[in-house]
Amino acid sequence: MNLTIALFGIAREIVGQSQLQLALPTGTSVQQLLRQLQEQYPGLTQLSSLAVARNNEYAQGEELLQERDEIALIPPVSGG
Amino acid sequence: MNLTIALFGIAREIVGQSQLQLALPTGTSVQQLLRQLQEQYPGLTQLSSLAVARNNEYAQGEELLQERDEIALIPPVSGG
Amino acid sequence: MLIELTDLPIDVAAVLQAMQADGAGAVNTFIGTVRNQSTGRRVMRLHYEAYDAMALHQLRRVAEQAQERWPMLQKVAVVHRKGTLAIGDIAVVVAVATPHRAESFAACQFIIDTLKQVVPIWKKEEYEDGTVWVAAHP
Amino acid sequence: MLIELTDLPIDVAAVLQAMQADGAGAVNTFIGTVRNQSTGRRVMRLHYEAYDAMALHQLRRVAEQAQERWPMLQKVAVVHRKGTLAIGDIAVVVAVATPHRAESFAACQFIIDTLKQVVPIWKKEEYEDGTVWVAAHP
Repeated sequence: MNLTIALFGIAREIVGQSQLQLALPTGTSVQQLLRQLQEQYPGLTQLSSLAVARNNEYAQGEELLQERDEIALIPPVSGG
Repeated sequence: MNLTIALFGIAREIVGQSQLQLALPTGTSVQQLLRQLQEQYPGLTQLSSLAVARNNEYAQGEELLQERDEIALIPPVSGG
Repeated sequence: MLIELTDLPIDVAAVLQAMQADGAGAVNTFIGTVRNQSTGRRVMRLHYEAYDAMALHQLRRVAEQAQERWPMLQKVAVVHRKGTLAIGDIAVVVAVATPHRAESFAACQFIIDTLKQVVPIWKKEEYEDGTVWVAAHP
Repeated sequence: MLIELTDLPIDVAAVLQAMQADGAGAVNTFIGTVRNQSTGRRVMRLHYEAYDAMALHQLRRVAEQAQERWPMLQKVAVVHRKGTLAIGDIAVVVAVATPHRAESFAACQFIIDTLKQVVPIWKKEEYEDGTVWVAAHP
């Protein structure tokens, strides 16, 4: 399946672009996606936290991703 | 000594005027003043509290009043 | 420090202006307005009366106590209205500016809580069928 | 409920207007502004970036959580700024209206505290000699 991952803040700077297009096996979990991105972009492992958002909600590690999902990487938030 | 007692809120309404002129023996305490006023105006004893202010500060019962003091009766406050 | 007792409508924008400080990241503001009911009775309007000299002195003292307790407090304003107020009118505004937010909440709440206990201001509620001095009787 | 994410300066007066309710006696407002320093470094300006769709969704959810926790909450507004801000600029305004004051403080503080934990907005501080994404690294 093809996924588009939106990137923000320091995650965008580490990856060097504001979104990533990935072709992943059907049934890839949030945790597997994170692991793959951290291997590809080691700077992501240095962050205080790194979450995945799926359709505007924080996703759990075991959730399985689907092609139509809106996915984003969420580095430590600092609003307010 | 001659004292002027300023009255506010419900204390003013109970007494029926906005200040009282009293001639009191030198050395009258705050507590003695309160007792005398409560005897004269029994409605004052019905209040949730009744304090005496002396020169813009809350006065303790044992404090002695002096002729130049600015005295006021302070019924329960309800600002805000 | 902005301490005021006024017969005129309170200018909230002016109070907020007074909170500006480059080192202050947090401004907490409490606005007390006249409610349309009190202990189940419909309120028509409110009458506020103050012992002006003492009220100003005590308002200042409350603000100073807050500054002692929260030394990082950078700006503080307390403005209280007097006279006759309609439903929705602003009776009191407390504002504080601090570097960080937790202190702004704590200091602002301390000031309004203490104000209500010690500042000689009295509120008479007017209903359709009478008036009551708030908190006067047990 | 007023929930907004904006590139323009936040209109605090409009937020306060939105708090008007005849049954509300207490309005608590938190205003977060840009400080001139952070962890000892002099800040020149700030850059806020948001994941707009999710940020709005999460802001709304935080406001709804406050309404569930404080059912007496009558009005709530959360407005967050985006883009480049100068020292003293307003980054966020939270306002709540409740019948009594204790709940207004608690609900307002809950909202800003939760916002800072969950809403996908990021702040980059700009110093004379570089920039840092706040809280990004341990």
